[in-house]
Amino acid sequence: MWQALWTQIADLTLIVVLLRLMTPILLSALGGLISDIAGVINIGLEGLMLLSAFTSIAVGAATDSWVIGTIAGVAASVAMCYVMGFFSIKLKVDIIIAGFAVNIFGSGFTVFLMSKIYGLTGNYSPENLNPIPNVVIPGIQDIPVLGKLLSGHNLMVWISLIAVVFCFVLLYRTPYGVHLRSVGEAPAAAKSLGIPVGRVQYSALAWSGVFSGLAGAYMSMGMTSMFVKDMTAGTGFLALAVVLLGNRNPVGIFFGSLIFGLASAVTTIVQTTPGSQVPSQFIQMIPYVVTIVALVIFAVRKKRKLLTQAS
Amino acid sequence: MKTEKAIYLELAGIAFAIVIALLCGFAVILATSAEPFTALSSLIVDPVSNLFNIGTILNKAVPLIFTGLSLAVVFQSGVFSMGAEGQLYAGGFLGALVAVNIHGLPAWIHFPLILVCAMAGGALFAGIAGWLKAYWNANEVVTTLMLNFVAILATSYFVNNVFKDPASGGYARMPYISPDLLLKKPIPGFPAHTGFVLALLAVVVVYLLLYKTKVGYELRLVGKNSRFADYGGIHTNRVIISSIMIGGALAGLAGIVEILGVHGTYKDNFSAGLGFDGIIIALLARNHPVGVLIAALFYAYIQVGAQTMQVGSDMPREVAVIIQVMLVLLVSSQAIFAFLKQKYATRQKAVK
Amino acid sequence: MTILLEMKDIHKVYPNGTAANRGVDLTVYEGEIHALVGENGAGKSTLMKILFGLEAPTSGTIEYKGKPVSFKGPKDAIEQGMGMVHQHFMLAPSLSVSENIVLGEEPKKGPLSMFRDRATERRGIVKLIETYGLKVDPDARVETIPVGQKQRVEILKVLYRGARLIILDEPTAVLTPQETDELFASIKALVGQGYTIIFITHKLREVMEISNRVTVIKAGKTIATLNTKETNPEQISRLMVGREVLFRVEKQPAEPKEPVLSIRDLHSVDDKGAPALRGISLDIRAGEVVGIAGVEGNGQTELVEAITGLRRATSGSIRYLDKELVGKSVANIRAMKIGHVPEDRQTTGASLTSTIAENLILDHYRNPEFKRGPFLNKKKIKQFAKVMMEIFDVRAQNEEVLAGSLSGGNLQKVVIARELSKNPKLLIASQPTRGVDIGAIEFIHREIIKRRDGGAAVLLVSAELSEVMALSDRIAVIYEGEIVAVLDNTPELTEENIGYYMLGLGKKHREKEGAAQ
Amino acid sequence: KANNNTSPAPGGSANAPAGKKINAVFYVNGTLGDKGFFDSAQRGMVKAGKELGINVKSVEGGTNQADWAAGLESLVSSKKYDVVVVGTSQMIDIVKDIAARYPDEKFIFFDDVIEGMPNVYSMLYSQSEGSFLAGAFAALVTENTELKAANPDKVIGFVGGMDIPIINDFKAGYEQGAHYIDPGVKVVASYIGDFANAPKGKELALSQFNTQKADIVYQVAGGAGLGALEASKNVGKYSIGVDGNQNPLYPGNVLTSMAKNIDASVVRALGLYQQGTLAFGTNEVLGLKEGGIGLSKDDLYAKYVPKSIQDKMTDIENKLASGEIQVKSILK
Ligand SMILES: Nc1ncnc2c1ncn2[C@@H]1O[C@H](COP(=O)(O)OP(=O)(O)OP(=O)(O)O)[C@@H](O)[C@H]1O
Ligand SMILES: Nc1ncnc2c1ncn2[C@@H]1O[C@H](COP(=O)(O)OP(=O)(O)OP(=O)(O)O)[C@@H](O)[C@H]1O
Ligand SMILES: [Mg+2]
Ligand SMILES: [Mg+2]
Repeated sequence: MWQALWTQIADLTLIVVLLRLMTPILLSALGGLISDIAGVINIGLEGLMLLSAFTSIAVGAATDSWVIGTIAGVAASVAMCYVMGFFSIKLKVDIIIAGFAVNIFGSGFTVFLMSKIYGLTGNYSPENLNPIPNVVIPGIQDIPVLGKLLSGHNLMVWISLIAVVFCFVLLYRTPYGVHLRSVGEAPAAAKSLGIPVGRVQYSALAWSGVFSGLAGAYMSMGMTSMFVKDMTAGTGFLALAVVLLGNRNPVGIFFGSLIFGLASAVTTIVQTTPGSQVPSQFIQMIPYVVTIVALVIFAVRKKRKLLTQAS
Repeated sequence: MKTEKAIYLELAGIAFAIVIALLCGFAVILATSAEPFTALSSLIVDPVSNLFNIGTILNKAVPLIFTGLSLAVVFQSGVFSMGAEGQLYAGGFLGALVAVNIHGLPAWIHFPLILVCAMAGGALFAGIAGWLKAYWNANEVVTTLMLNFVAILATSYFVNNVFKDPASGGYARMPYISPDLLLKKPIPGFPAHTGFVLALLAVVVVYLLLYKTKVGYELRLVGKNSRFADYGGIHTNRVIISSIMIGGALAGLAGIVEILGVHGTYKDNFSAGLGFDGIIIALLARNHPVGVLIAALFYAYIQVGAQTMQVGSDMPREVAVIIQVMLVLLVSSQAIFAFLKQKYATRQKAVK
Repeated sequence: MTILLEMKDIHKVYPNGTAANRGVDLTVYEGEIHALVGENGAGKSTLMKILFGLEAPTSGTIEYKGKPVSFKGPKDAIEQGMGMVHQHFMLAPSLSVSENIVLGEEPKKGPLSMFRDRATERRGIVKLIETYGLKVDPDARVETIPVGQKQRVEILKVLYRGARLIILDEPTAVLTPQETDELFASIKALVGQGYTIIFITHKLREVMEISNRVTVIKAGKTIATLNTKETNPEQISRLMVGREVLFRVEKQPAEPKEPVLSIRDLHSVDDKGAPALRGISLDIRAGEVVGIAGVEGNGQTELVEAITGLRRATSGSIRYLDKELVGKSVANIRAMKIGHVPEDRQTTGASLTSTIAENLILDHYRNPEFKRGPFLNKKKIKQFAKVMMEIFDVRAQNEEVLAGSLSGGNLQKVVIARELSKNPKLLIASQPTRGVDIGAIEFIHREIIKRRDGGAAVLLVSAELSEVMALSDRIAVIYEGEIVAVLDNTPELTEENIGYYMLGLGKKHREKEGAAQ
Repeated sequence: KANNNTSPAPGGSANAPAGKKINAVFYVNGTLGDKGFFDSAQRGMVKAGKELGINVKSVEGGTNQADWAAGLESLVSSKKYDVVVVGTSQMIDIVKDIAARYPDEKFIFFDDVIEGMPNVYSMLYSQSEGSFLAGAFAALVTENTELKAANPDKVIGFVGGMDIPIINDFKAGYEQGAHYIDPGVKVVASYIGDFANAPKGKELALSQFNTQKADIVYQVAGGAGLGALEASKNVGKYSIGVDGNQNPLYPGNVLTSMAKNIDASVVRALGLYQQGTLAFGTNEVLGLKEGGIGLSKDDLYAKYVPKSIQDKMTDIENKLASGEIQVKSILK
């Protein structure tokens, strides 16, 4: 087991797997981040991803274009967010209830659509889908280490990394970002300066729709080429955990996703290594336990930092 | 006198919300069904049209009441735990172990022992998250979400490997619990089991605990203003841990009551999200125990309605679920209540 | 003088049914400082929120610059040149000072003006700060700066938006006298430049000092508008409260007895871990009031917290009667008949979302007297709360009302009632009258003296030097975590005398080795 | 080996009311599309509706096990349906209880055995037998030299939904089949943890292919397992589908599928019921011989599977059918 792990670290397979696994979590966590920062934490990431995963592959297959498919998936997810905003901001439904509702809806509605459109119930895998491409960098591709490190990843992997930078700039370098932060932290203050609190919150939800839409599209058209009922299988909740683990900022979230992705990648390797005596359930626990440990280490370090600053 | 009016207003608000919700649901039904009236009546009337369905509603409400109470307690102390699901497994598992593996005790000792062990299992498991929060400052949302996975996977391992009934076939379960330990169905032809009585009892106990005891006072105070509680000499950390553990005990009860009332033994993966439904119940109830009772019955009612609608009409499961979601959303709309209150207040003013 | 603003017959009913304004008239001239006074809960803030577009009036008209206006939101008011400094800070704590100031009107750059122009922003703010002499660090996060500076940020926010009519809702409630003086200087400068100011305060001294005219509101109605020069504090307070208010605290000379509290060489650190108390030694005896004077931030807060167990002492001792307090838990300390009125009633002194009764029993719920078997004795608690509300004149419908819906003065009375209800042998009162109306101030002062005369030891901490001088028998001056002087409060003692020590210019130790007379 | 070990139903009473259109309902103890065999049964219902001219309806009970007893009973007690189709071992106790209390209602039970109930007919598919075939097939593939993507390493993969007995029964059969061909074949088994997470199914299969040198993977993970099939296509290796014929999903990569022919058996049972000859009170184990299970041998199979393997498989199938090879199920 250790040897298998080591060889895969050495030949960079681990990194490749890590990047693949981390992308959907990173993207939807960024979505969760923006809504959380604006004080409308979005528990519905899971439902949004499902909605987008289905819409994007359906449209992508029909138009034979992953671009249009992805755009459609994102649009569906954003539209859902506006509905969620209507209920939570306008009708003052508790944002958590609204989020759970979106999850239930996303799971049910995608199956409903699938059966209405294709007469299928469980899964949909279009025959010649044109999926989100992998980016092969011509020059670098053949260089031993660098090639594997940089070339051949899915486009969405790069988009997710760019999204981290994008969110950072959005939150800290644009006026809108300051509005988002103020609305989440001190809505009365923002309101007193004429910032339309409701509208900013709508837009924050919409952003979470954009990112979970991208995550969903990646799951059905990048990681796989199919839609399977409930295929997100809890990714949205993990993303939520990553938002908090990452201390509510884009860079932290990047590292949070990295930790989680790494734990998942290691789990994959351990799970496929023959002769492991550890029961599968305990291996599957690894990412969750690692997350808790990371959280505790993080909290302790924060505390210690405060103390060392003092003396 | 004033509170009485407030209650009437609240009730009026609920009625109003339900009417709107039904109108919306009706619109969806009209759009998707060839037999809208049958569909509507099978959604609204069927669940209460016979004893069987009413009993089913009660049975469904029972675990929701427990998980709802569990989360109401935790939320009242200002902790946003999502961990009822895992605690339910942990508690149910321990309770079932005691039920299955201890023999020869008279039922009147054995049964309470099972409940106590289930509560202990839930509470101890919840205690991990409480301890992490209180002493390591680890965000409870993250820890409880992660610990849910840990509990589900660990119990799954044990029931599949260590405590499996060899006769359980394709899906692992423990050996069946002796019938005299199970919750009875006292009324012939009425499927409700006595777990509902336990749930009512729990509502009363939690109500008393929260609003009439020292512990409840401290717990709510910490939730409302922990700095004030600190200033008043309350050990906030201890209170937080105990509230999470009380919540865990209630979640454990949810698990064991479901096992003793419905499943007859511990089955792998038996909960299917009861702990998460509890979050919705607690929020709908604004964390009040009596509200939890009402919200759980309402939630169970519309869940059974979704099922009877599927049986009694041409509506597919998914549409039924969507209508169910709409009902929940509209009934929890604060804006509708505020609107009514304002109307009322301005009218009062005008009268003066 | 031209009329800038005219509000006529304003009514406001809040959604919960509270009638906060029931016919208020207010006329403000261009270029004046117009003071608005009234008891807690009279409806001042509500009126200003209506003016600023934050609340919609139930009825009434507003004319501004001769034209009727109706603002849909603060944005409209800001566009019309109004600015408001709110009673409670309206700041986002994790944002920087400059981010807070420019919020909503950020300088922009880049394609489609997408990005913040932080250079311009900084320059603008530095200039603003210089122009008005309101010193703050533009890059500091708001949560890290002291209250005085926060107030400056609030004013800078208003100035940044180029407001000509500035509403200041109790800006001095949390300021030290020095800060107040600085603020007044700025306000006067602003008026000199043609700005108009509406100024809400409970301190009539400030009204007299700075305003041109004053409007008195009582129970949601305008009682009178007077020229400041033609009136006096007595008249204003009579209009406000409806009776005579004594500005002097009536008290007999103290008859101090045995020491109740002896602090020796006490050290402690602040929240960031920096030393805050550096060897405090102080005695307080039964039957005397010892006032702590000092510029805020010199260790007052930490001293009070150390005594009450909320903060760990790094060394030294605090003896209370015969017991050592250092190392004891808050619960233990509170159980020893030590009352503590904390400086911030909103966050520490009360739970706003709990009922008055729940706030009142904070010490008593553990008491067997208030229990019945395993349960709290609801009837007893209710009765107790009723009695307390009666004695301390807490004005609310009943004891089930949420503390958060009380006005500042009434909330403070609840806190005082709770802390005095345990018959403390030692009462620690921090800013006991902050933001409280004159009627309530009179009442609270009288209660404190009553306790002293009953044999309690009182430690008073107040940013209000006049309050310290009015109540204390001895005054300990704190500077950078040390007691630099302990002065007897004789009639000869002046504010200047104390100020000398407060600024750290001299030391006068009397209690170093327990040599308290 | 149809072991009609229970005495025949008393008087064959169990039959359709003549002249009236039959109402049949399928109670899904889960949701459709969750695991392949519900869909397969559902296909059977639809087909029966069309071909036999009976009224069919499906009701999904949802994934909460606690709902199933009440859900099924509400169908039965409504008296709207002549016959109820229901399956999986999770429903055995519930069906037994309800069948006893509603002796006039008829039940067709699939995927496990219910004995001793005069109004229940049950059909069990020998999944271990089918998986034995899959295992033998995989072992033949990994050692094959004609198939381009087969490597010399004797490693085959198994991707399961969850580490639970029903899935492990597939795994046990698979291992027996592989070792029947060559005891030296190594079986790498991984579990996804649910039946929905297709990306994870894919990731596990990829890892088995890429780093464990497996060249063929057998998926038993419902929807999640489709990811494993896709992985075989992405890396140009092979896979074996499950539950129905999944060969057309990735032709040339999904070489065959272990199909449980629930649909056909449901149609058959309903047809017999319509004719009045379904033997309630009995049960049948539908193995290879009875057509209950088997490898999908369609055109794609003929096209992509080397002749040598095809022949060998036919040989093994014969031995299984004749009872020469006995497969041990871990469930019995
Ligand atoms: N948002 C609100 N909803 C309901 N009632 C409110 C609200 N805000 C204020 N009130 C009530 O309206 C009345 C007037 O409040 P207001 O804040 O205007 O008083 P104030 O004169 O500013 O008092 P203070 O001097 O204490 O600041 C009070 O009784 C208060 O409790
Ligand atoms: N919805 C509400 N219902 C009841 N009261 C409210 C509501 N919203 C706000 N209030 C409270 O009403 C109070 C207004 O009264 P007031 O201004 O007299 O008190 P305050 O702001 O605490 O005064 P002070 O600054 O003098 O302490 C505020 O404290 C506010 O918290
Ligand atoms: Mg005010
Ligand atoms: Mg090979």
